[in-house]
Amino acid sequence: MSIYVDGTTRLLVQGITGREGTFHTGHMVEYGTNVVAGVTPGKGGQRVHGVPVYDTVAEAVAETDANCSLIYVPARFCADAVLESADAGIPLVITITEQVPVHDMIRVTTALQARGTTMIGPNCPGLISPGSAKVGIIPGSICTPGPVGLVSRSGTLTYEVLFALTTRGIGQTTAVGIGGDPVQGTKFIDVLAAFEADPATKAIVMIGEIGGSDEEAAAAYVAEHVGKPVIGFVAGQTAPAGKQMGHAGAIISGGSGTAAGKIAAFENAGISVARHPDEIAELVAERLGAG
Amino acid sequence: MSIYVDGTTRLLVQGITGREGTFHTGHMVEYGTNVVAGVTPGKGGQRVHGVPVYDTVAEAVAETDANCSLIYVPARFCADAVLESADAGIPLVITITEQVPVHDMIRVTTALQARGTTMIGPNCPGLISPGSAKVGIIPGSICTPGPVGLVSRSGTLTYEVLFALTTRGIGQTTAVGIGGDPVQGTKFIDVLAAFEADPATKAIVMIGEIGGSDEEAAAAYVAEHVGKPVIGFVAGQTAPAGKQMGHAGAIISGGSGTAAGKIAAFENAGISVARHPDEIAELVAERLGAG
Amino acid sequence: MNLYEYQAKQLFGLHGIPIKEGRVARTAAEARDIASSLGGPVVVKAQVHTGGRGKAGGVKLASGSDEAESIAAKILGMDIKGHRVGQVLVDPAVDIDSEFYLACVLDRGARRILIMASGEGGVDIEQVAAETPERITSVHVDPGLGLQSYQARRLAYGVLHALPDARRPAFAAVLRDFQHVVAQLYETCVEEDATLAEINPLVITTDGQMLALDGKVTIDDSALFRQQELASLRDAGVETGAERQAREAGLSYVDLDGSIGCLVNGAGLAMATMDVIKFFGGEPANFLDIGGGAQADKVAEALRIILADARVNSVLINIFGGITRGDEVARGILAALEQLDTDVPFVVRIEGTNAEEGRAILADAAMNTATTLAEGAQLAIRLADERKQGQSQEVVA
Amino acid sequence: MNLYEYQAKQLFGLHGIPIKEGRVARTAAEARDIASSLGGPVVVKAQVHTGGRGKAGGVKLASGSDEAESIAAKILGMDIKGHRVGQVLVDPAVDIDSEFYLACVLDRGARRILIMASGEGGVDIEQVAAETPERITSVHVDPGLGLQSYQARRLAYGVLHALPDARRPAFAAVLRDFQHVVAQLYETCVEEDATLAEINPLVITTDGQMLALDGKVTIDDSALFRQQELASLRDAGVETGAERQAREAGLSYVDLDGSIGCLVNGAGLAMATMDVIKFFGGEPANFLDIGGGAQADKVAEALRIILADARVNSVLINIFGGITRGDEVARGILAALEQLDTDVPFVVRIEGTNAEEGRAILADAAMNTATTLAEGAQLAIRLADERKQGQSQEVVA
Repeated sequence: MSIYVDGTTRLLVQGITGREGTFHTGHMVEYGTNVVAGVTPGKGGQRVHGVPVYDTVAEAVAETDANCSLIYVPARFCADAVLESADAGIPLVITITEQVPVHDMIRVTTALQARGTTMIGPNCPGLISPGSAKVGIIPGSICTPGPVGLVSRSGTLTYEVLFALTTRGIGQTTAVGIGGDPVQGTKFIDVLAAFEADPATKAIVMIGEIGGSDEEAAAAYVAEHVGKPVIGFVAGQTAPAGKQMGHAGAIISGGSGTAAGKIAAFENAGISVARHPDEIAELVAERLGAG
Repeated sequence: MSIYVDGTTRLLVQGITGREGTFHTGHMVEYGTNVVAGVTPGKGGQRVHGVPVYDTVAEAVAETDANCSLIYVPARFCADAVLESADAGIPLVITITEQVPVHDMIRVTTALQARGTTMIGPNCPGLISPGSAKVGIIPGSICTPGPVGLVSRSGTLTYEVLFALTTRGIGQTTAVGIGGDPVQGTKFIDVLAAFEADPATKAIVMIGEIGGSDEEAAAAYVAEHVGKPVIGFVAGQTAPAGKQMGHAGAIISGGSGTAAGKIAAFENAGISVARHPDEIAELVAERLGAG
Repeated sequence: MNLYEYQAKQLFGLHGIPIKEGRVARTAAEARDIASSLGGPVVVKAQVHTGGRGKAGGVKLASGSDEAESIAAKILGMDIKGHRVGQVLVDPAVDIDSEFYLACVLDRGARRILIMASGEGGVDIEQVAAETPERITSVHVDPGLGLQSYQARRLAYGVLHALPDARRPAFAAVLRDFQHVVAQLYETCVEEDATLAEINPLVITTDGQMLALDGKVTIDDSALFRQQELASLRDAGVETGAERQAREAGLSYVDLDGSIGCLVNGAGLAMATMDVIKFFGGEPANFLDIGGGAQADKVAEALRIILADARVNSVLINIFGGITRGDEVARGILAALEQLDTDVPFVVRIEGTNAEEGRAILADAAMNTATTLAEGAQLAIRLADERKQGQSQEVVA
Repeated sequence: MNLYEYQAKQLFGLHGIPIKEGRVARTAAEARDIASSLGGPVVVKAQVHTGGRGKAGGVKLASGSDEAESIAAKILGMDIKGHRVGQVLVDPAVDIDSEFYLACVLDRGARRILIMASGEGGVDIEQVAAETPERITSVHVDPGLGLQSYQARRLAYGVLHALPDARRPAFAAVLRDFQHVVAQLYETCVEEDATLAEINPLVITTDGQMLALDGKVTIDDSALFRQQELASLRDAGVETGAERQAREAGLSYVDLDGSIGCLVNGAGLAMATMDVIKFFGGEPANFLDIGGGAQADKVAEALRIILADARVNSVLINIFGGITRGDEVARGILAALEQLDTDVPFVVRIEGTNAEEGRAILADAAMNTATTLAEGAQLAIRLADERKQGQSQEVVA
């Protein structure tokens, strides 16, 4: 079992003919993901790794019944691409593109609410349900099927943790990167709810970072609604205030958004907090053993 | 029983201090409608027919728990007034104002969908559930409680028919004027569905007019979803093509929207069609007797 | 409010849609001057608010200014489907490679603007919709988001893929220009409060340019308060005198051919009143809706307009008060009768808000009254017939 | 990207928000000239990207140009919370009746712009929110609709009703002006791609005018591609040389005080790498995120920036490839090492996409490698310590 994507996922890749789109489509096809279509305006009729390319998402959906879209287009075209998929009736859109303007995402997330489309991202690594579908850029080689659900604001830190889990022999139901931007399509609590509802998921790893208050909201949600063991980590414990650490979202401002505050919220909610990433797998093993 | 408004309706009047707002508030209070608040910016603290006036809808709702709003503000402020009520959480907004720009109503109806607020109007006479609540300008004196539901695109033609029904001793559950504009918050089919679901309504009168294709859509709906007897009339059988007959919506253009087409659609759906307004009450009596 | 072709195209031009630089002429001499300043062959086009100009001989090619003058002389004053031609547009002639259709139109059912595009240009789009709907591509625009690039692309590729192979290269070469025109036409529609903004045909010229060759725009009358410049474009020429007078008084009035004047509040009731008159064998002289909440002066003005029509042999006043009040209407009737010396008989029916007060005010004026619409209509028909016969007898006597 | 007060207020002025006509000076003489051209008393205000200027002595009233010059001389060059004052704003002095707070701020949780207003102006709004939240009125703006009039009214009446009786008349008199400022501030926020647009204080002067007296604006860096004019306002002065160099190379870099240089892909992993170094007793010299999909030249530039910092005694390269590929990173490392002659030891850890290829490329370069982050961090700490000791010994020797 898994959340969001599995063997029934019929993936469409927007920006498939670009450098990254082509490269990662290859990896997804190789992993076994059912990539049914690609879209690049003006490149309709081409093929990339055997996947047919269309000029518009509407055509691609009409021809292939795609039910999930993955976005690699440049930042300035990103909002348009997300809305194109939503309007074509695609219920799940994964947005890898980074440096997307915040006001674009304000418009898009509001529009998606009315359309019932879920967006994950932007500025995220996508997600993977090991053994059945990889949608995005998380390396398949570091994952293996198993009982742990993982959700993270960070990309490469997620890989780090997946690698440690897999190395220890602990597999995953699904790993979801929600992205590090200030305005995200999907938040921690959405993914926590999905993991809580997924019978195959026996423990949940949540990787936060400094900035905003989503970790605090997630902690409150865990305390009230999540019965499964949750293991947490917060990156940026040593980050200075007022300096943006990479992500537009990762900044301690006005005394809020600190790692200390988030860690305290996690602990108050009964979440096991790792002191550094290498400890996460250890804590997962403990909680799984206990559970 | 009735639809949309009844004894639990707590009415707020936007534009209550204007000439029409004040006049009709008096009639509604006299009729027994529970008018709990009025709103006119800058006139907060005043009273109109004993009804307290507030500067904003948010304040009025906080103080009075109003659950229905009636709009008399001038056309250029109408969109803002509807959205103000919707944002304050009011689930039903009745818009009397006429000559509201079409593009304003395009924006507003889309926004209301996302907020779950129902708008009736604009350019409508409102509605009345005889004996319990009058919301708008339909004269209470011409109505009486009873088994007939009435829905109409026209204002005064509605009064004509209500008067005829009442004179004949046939009462009404609710009479709803949906307005004659091209873009309406509520359409025939919405009201037909509500009447079909209302156990007290035993027969339905539907008064259409030339222009658009809502009567045709309603006829298809009746054929498929309405079990109760429906009596119909279409105004404008003698209207020339290409000339706008009062309402912005009442125009035969490009050969579509004719009375003949609508009457045919009604007849095909099993709706009893009156040849002129005075026949309507007669047909209702027949169908009620038969039913 | 409908705009003339030349006004529609000026609007397109203001919004960045490519148009030809022609100008409008009211005389043949003006047409000559314009043709000569443009140079080369021109097209002289009748400016009227109706379709089918071409078939009626209202659009002609002229090789130069001499011919432009003689053609304009023929077209000016021409009657096209009841519309007198008062002005012609003189546009540079264009070599057309292919024709397309593009329009933003209010979709009442969807409550949104629908953008339709087709490779079948220069023909009646309703016919295309009926016969070959697969040749029309359309998108609805979310008013909160506005037109998105993907929607313009979808229209562009939709048109492209529906074209026969031979026509594809020419359109493929201007795919981006087409998307630009789509965006600018939608901008026109929203910013000018249009309920219709149509380019038909939108052409590709033989030298590969996109061009709006003919256009039709309908402006929402309710929005004219914020479109002052457009309001000033209203062309009084197509209205009858009575229609203009009524519009200026805030009345909704349409001239008809019968003998029974109608004064009614509400469009639906006004139409039903016409219907009933016809049903009982009479002929309405007009549609007249005094609107909601009309006060006495408006009612008086309405009566003046009706009585100015010599064909009117009786007047049926049908008022069912809601926002309109019976007493106000009654006062308006008395005010009008004080000023106008008329022997045209009146049938008055007032019900609803303040109806009793209204009837009381009229009680002394010794008017014919009716309680139902059917009764009122039949009475008005009889009175009109009697007056007509009386007049004939007078003439005979 | 944060704007200075004077830039923020210029932006407000462009969007129709009333501001004073002061100008910015980089020398005391310039301050004198501005004060003398303005006439009358002025306020000299340090322009720095930090709060608490007033307490730090960075804002002073001057009675005329002489005093403006002497005050500017004192303020220029002053250090306020680690920020050197390079410029002062010289504004005409204003007689203040009362102060208000108004801001448009990104509400990450709601995914919308939140507009907050309060009668408590000129103070820290977070303190007001904590202690007297009833004195703050706020509305969220639907991006599809934009700010509606009722929302501006709601803010206006919310502020009015929360004011003590004595302050109400002055605010009631400018209620419409306030609503206008709300609308224009929201316009500023959206059109300039701001995530914060704050006026604090927004004042009513003793002669009843509304005025934005101080302002703070943060522009979304991701939107600078469409805000070219704003991008040019970026003040290089507040960045260190390395930070500017990194930004220009498209790297995300923050200078820190430690001895271990970090080169990481991904913000989260970069922060975690810092955290781990600190956890094991080391001190990171920087935060450096090469971003997703970095190619060899970017990696090489990143190494150049790190090695230019003399405090760096070891470098920890931690790459977990996703969109970034291990082989590209490895090529970048080799390219940098070819150009730079350095004895700083490297610890390299590469996992994920094309990690094996990357490790193969580096195999010949005889580098320290690690398999886990903890192992890599501990090794980098040890190597840095050794090198530091070695250098000390060299110095001693």
